[in-house]
Amino acid sequence: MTNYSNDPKIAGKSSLKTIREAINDALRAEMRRDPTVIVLGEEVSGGAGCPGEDDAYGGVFGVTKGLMPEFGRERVIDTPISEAAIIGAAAGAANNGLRPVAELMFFDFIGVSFDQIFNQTAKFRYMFGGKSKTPLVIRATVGGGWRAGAQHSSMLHSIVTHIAGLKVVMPSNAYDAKGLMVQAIRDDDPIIFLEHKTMYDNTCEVPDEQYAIPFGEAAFPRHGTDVTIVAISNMVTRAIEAADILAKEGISCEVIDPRTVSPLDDEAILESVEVTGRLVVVDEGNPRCGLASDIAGIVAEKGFHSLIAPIRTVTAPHTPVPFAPELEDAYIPSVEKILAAVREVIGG
Amino acid sequence: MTNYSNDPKIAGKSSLKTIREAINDALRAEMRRDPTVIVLGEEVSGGAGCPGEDDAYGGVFGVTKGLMPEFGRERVIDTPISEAAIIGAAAGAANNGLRPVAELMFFDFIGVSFDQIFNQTAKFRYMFGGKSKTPLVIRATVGGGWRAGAQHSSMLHSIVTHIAGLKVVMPSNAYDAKGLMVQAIRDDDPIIFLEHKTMYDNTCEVPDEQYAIPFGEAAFPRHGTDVTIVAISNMVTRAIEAADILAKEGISCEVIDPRTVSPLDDEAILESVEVTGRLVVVDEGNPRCGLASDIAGIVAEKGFHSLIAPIRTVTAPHTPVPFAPELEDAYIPSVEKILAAVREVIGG
Amino acid sequence: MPYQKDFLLKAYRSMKTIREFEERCVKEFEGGNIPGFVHVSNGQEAIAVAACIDLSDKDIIGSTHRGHGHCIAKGCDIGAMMKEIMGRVTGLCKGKGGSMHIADIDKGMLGANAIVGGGPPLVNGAALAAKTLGTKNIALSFNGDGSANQGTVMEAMNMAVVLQLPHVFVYENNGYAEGTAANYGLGCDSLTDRNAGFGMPAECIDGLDFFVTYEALKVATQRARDGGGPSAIEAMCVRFDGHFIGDPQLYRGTNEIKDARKTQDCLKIFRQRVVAEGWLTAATMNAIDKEIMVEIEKAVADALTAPHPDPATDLMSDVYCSY
Amino acid sequence: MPYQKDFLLKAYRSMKTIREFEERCVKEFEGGNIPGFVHVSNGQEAIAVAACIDLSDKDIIGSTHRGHGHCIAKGCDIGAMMKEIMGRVTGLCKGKGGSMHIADIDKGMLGANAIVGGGPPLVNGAALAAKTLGTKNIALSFNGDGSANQGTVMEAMNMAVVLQLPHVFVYENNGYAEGTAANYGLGCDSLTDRNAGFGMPAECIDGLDFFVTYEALKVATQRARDGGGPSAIEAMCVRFDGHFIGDPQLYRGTNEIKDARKTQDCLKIFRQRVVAEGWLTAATMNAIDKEIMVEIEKAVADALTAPHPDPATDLMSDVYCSY
Ligand SMILES: Cc1ncc(C[n+]2csc(CCOP(=O)(O)OP(=O)(O)O)c2C)c(N)n1
Ligand SMILES: Cc1ncc(C[n+]2csc(CCOP(=O)(O)OP(=O)(O)O)c2C)c(N)n1
Ligand SMILES: [Mg+2]
Ligand SMILES: [Mg+2]
Repeated sequence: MTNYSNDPKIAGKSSLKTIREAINDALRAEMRRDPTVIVLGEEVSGGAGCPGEDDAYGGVFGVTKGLMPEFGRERVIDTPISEAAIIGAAAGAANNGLRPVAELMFFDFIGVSFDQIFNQTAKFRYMFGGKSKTPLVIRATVGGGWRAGAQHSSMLHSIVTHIAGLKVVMPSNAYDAKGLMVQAIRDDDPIIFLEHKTMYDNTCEVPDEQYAIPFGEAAFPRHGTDVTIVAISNMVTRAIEAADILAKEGISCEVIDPRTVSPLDDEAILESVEVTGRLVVVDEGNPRCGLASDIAGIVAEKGFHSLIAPIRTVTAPHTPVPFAPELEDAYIPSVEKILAAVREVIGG
Repeated sequence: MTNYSNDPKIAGKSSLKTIREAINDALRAEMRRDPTVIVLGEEVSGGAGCPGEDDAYGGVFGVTKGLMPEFGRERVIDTPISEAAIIGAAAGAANNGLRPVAELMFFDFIGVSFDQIFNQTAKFRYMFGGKSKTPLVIRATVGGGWRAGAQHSSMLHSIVTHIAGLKVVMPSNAYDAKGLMVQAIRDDDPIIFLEHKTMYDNTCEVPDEQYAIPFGEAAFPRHGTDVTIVAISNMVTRAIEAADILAKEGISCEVIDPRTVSPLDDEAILESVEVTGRLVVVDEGNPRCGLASDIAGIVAEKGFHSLIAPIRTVTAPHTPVPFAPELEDAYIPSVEKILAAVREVIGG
Repeated sequence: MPYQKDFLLKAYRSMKTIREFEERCVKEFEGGNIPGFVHVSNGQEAIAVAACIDLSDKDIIGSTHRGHGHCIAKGCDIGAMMKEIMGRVTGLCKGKGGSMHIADIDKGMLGANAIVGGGPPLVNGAALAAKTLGTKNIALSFNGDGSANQGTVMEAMNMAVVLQLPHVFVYENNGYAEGTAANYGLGCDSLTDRNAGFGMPAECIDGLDFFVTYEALKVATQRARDGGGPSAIEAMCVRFDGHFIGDPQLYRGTNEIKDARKTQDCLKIFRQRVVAEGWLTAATMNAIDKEIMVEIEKAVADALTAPHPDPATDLMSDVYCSY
Repeated sequence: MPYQKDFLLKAYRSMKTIREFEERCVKEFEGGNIPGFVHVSNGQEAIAVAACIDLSDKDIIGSTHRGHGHCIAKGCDIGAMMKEIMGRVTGLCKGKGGSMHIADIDKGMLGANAIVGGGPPLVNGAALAAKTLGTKNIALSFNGDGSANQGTVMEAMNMAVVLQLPHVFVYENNGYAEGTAANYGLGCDSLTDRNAGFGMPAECIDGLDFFVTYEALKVATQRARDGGGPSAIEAMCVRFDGHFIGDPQLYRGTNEIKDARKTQDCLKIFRQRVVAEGWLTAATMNAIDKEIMVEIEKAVADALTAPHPDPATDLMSDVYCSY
């Protein structure tokens, strides 16, 4: 559990909040501020049509809890299990005056809704010659660690990063989660907002006020001069842990958390590599055509002359996510693997 | 229009064939050989239920023409417009004794069928602990050049390359197309077989007999020592053209056509870079988390010490595919851009 | 006279404009002036016009790959349309969309859609926005007999009922999906019965008869506007041309198209009716025909000389509002 | 006696095994011995067993996230199942699948499916293989009231009709999809009417009554086997537990579950009927109960001591046949 926030600029009142609470905060305050913000998805409230309590779930991870009681079912909309129709409804509404926040529950469900995401939502503006905007946030949980198996544990951020027209946001801590969600809702482009399911209870100091963190600006949870470690989402915590261990051995790591992978703050990465000459990229996603090799490729192209050692990527293997705990733990990049990669690039 | 085939080993009778004919050949002969091979998709025959001629299309690009008259509607199955159901039917049948070749018509339609591809087909074997096999070929056209706009011109091979459990095949000429299709049908894993829509009429010598080209073995349409150019699908033709121009200037390019991008023959690439020290990767796909940066990343990691210049990737920009011919032509990597990239790495 | 003269003139003009626009597209395509895949909608004009004639620019339609007619019926400028279809920078979408992705948000035209079944989920969204914002606007999607079998369309129907969205689902049943018969692709005997099963009022009508179609649409549209939720209308019609321009259409019956053009032409049926009823004269309509020919001639001439996009500025723009 | 004694014993044993297996899963989950998300099916045993009892190993079923009952009904070994659910290498899927992806191809069990609506398209494929190969085998998919709204399911229904596939669609309507009422998610008044709209025989039956369910399934299965194409059966039933183990179920009515366990328990209903009819004695069934408890005890004990997978060998294997 990380307690770190990256470069937080906290003024005024703040309190220790979980990522779950931070996102809920952001949603609630934006919904209060702007009546065109709506939330829709399966169980975002829960209990629709049921004999028992309303707002029974507030999202299966509880992130949207309490929104329905405050804003009503007209703005917090439980839907049938029809992900394509959910995304379509959100995108069509976004083109017509609303700012929907649609939930996909598990990002693994892009499979049944991918056309609406990549062929419709992402391409509207371009196909229409710039004459439309689609201010839409698609929230979803990603990642392993819950022993949820192959169809509920994927990352898949690399797939949406590939798609022009989408922005992809992956917070690593509560402070960023709030600020990035505020920006996502206010942003005029379609946003994929990915929450790692193992991180919801992670806490840090989060300001009470609303604040927006601009996209495409990396955070530097650790500064260092020997090796640059780029890590994303839940991997940031592990990268920090590795960096702190290495610091004791006299190896100075710069940990970069891009926070948004599209747009990507490649300048921050390139500048850091200029100093360190060494790059390790850590990502829970699969390796082929993934974010880690994407960043490696960018640096091999634009930062080649800074490099003094091979780039190392630390990713999941080229396999689906296994169910058994031992296998899943071996699947997800560990602190040990990050340590080994750093030592390798230091050595080599 | 390329007339090249890469390392063809032609013994016995052969004739000049288009890629369309070569794939048709492969399908027909495999269907004759093996009664469990079936073809299904929209308009794979055409004319179902209509008053006029049967086999009216034979696929919208005519690739499956003539199969229905020979094998009947029981084995060449026209379907409703339900891509998820098409892939599902093929995958379920593959698990139960058939070897289906399913057509997606345009690979852009993975959007409406992606779950069946990546969560079902690709993961069966792993989730079931190795106790199943899914010998399935998904054929689809990819790429621009037809002025078909944003929703009918994408490449998207990088997305399926990201998915563990799939193999991704992208022939660049008729000789390879036939041999790779034969292998695809005989292979016990699910195959994504991507045909670039501008290449169907490209011809080369193709043997009459059936032959299988193993996956994961790159071809070398040009041998050289100064720069390694890795190109895929339709880009191979352009890379060869560039290489031939550069040869006249005294720049010796090795052109590598991986033919299958998953599995990828990274050894071939690494060995070549060991000699040349320079790498240019050419791909019509989008740049972020795409095949070009994937290959760049692999070489930056495993072949770093061979490199004497920055890697250069030549890809489409981070935009959807535009409709207007001028824009589309500028979108697709050109021979000029390949030339410029090679000159850059030679210079720098 | 049950219809205002202006209304009849507008209906006729709109239908005839579609007809001539489409026929001209075929010519220009064959002449090499239009790139890409083009699907024309001649023969189906009555449905497009009947569906859109009463809609405002704030009412939203979602279209299909066969979208020209819907655009024209919704009031898009045919000059800007022709430029778009020819890929010019002054086209409706700066030449980036083309025939299969033509759109005009200002006119409430949310886009053709090259993905079969891509539209209805989006049109639900437009309807949801109208409902949430309380605007009383409605939304309408065009669908085909073929697209009816796409899961996205069926999901959209169910969701429209669940959320009681002001969404009219129009199914243009022209008997074909590319070269596949509608009654092959549709497993059911009646698409309308299947639609009704989703829990919305559903009707099957003669889409060649403008007036029948208009009356059915009027009821469905009003229901949506009054908060009565979605409806489905299946309008039977005929596709006069190939699936795409250049389609050899081997799958059609001998003389099928020739006969249809004679006896199943919605424009002829309209003219016969209004003349027989004494609502409009042939001369009036002939005069409109002439005007339309001039307009289309001008649209084509303008488009042919319109500037092309410039890759340096136009390729990379319009992907994001900001990035 | 309209049923053979062996048949009745088999039915009872199978249902009771499911009940006890599921109740034990809850306990083991709560005891920390089962990782992940687990969805149990107690309360719905009659449907699983009625659907599968006459099927051979060559007949294929496709299941859902709530798949344990279907596995047991189809003849999967409960020892190997418990090992799988506990993530052991000797489990049905070497511990790689888990509860949500449990499968047993040898038994014709094509897998649970953690994607709602993921199964029916695949089951069409199994049916297509049977049809193409002329095996006379059939295929059967389990669906929920919630999954009925997934586009993939509706596409699969239409395609099954078009290709006349031997596929029986079973809808277990337990009134809920997670915490959403079935009659909220389904816009229509009757799922069965909607299913019928697809052009297949459709029926709604009391899924708490094993015999009613069995007779309906028998007709549908025979129809499929005889080349008569697909059918849809909606079986009304009750979910005794939460959506997943640990679900606080705030959305359910006061005493709803308690009452259901009393008056809507398919096992009790079965026992009452067979005793009343004089087909089986309580003593016989009580004896079976004891045997089952022993078997389950053994399954759990074996699973708890079964070996774990080894990342060194098991993480990277089974992705491809060859790569
Ligand atoms: C998802 C998807 N599948 C297939 C196609 C190819 N395609 C384009 S139009 C069409 C037929 C559509 O038939 P219908 O809905 O009846 O419309 P019509 O062409 O008759 O207007 C097909 C199969 C596509 N564009 N998108
Ligand atoms: C595509 C997809 N969407 C959503 C979910 C989350 N989910 C799992 S089960 C379920 C409810 C399914 O309801 P129903 O079909 O009635 O089956 P039941 O749980 O009642 O057995 C949902 C929404 C999922 N697993 N997959
Ligand atoms: Mg049609
Ligand atoms: Mg249910």
